[in-house]
Amino acid sequence: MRIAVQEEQFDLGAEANSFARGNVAHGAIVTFTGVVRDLATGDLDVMEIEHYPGMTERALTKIAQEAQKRWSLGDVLVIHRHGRLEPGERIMMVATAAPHRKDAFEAAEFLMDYLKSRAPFWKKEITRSGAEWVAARDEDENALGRW
Amino acid sequence: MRIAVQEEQFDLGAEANSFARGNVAHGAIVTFTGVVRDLATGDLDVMEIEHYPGMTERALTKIAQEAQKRWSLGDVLVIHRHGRLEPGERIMMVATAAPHRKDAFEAAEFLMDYLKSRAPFWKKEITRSGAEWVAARDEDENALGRW
Amino acid sequence: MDVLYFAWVRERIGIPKERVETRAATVAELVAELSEREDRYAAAFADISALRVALDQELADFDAPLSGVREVAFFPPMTGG
Amino acid sequence: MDVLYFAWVRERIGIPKERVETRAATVAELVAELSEREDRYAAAFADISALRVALDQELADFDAPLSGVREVAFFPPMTGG
Repeated sequence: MRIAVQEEQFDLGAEANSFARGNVAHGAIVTFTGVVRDLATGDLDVMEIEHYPGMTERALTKIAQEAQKRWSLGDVLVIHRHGRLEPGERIMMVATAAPHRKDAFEAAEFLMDYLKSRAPFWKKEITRSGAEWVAARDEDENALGRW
Repeated sequence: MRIAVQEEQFDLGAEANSFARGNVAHGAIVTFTGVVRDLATGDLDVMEIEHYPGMTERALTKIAQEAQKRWSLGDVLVIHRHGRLEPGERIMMVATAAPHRKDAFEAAEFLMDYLKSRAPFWKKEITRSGAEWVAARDEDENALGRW
Repeated sequence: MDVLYFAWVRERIGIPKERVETRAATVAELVAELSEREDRYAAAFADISALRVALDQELADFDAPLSGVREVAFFPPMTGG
Repeated sequence: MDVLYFAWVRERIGIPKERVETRAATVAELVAELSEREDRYAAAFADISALRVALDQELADFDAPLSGVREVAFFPPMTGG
């Protein structure tokens, strides 16, 4: 299991390749990547991501361990950035490896659902018209009901 | 939409990066990669994948178009290899981009479920003790019931 | 019409493709006709519930009509992915 | 104990962290105590249904006891991912 909370950019391709190389005993690999949307309006200048150092790593580790308990998984990778991000930059990624695709998919969705609502990150969008904290969406909280 | 049926290896990382670069207007990117399992027994020497040239491309295109009809998607990528593959080699990948993670995940699972049971590929495992066609699994056929 | 065989169907029948002249009206009639030819066909088609058929590269049923069809393919359930 | 604030809670209160001496038995009592201090606290804690709290870096409820707790953090619902 690798949990990385970092300010620097990460290379999705390099991470996916390295994750896959470490999991050749598992037939199925799923990755999810979140990208700062380059909105059609072209309005977004910067996204700032604040987090709670210490708790963030604990929360992500706990979520990943829970995924490993619930599904038959090879490895789990979680990378999440903080700081200032520009449109088009990658915010975060998760990767799961499993003998069967259903496990790899479900575990990745579980990681995302919990990461969204239970890991201490907060997004702020800075646009021409000002700065605004992104509001939590009910559907993200409701997504936890599935598990 | 890109559909590739090929004998050559593909680079998961390069494909994932290139797919992500083409989809910066979409916040969520999901990839699924299938790997020839390097079984614990070390028994598998080679996997041969036969396909039905012509029908394969048609079937994959139809499945990808159906996914684009059902979900709000940016782009869809499907790569599937045929020929002789060694343990640890990547067999295939799909990638989906969408504004929301739920769409990206569901569309990727849909693509995989249909690809498994509706695209004309057949796997043969060649081991020390002989060669055997991989049997279709009931659960793969049943997975279609979800959609 | 062209008749194609894949995977173990191809191995049992011994060829990947052949040209067949037939008056069979449906896939099932074509299967019956081929099965009468030689044992290797009868062996390949012994249990059609274990087989799939495509007409002009689209999956079809065994009772589908053959009129106008140029390419018939028989194969086991797919195992890609 | 240390009290930490994140996101708009931090912005409203104006500091990311402070040391608080309190005899509050629960989170809710601590919130009431802080809210009485100054308007900026009252404004930040006006609607606790819009807030989350962590005790020693674990999510907790507002009626959770504070005994033995060294670090309390207040913040809005998370929006990572």
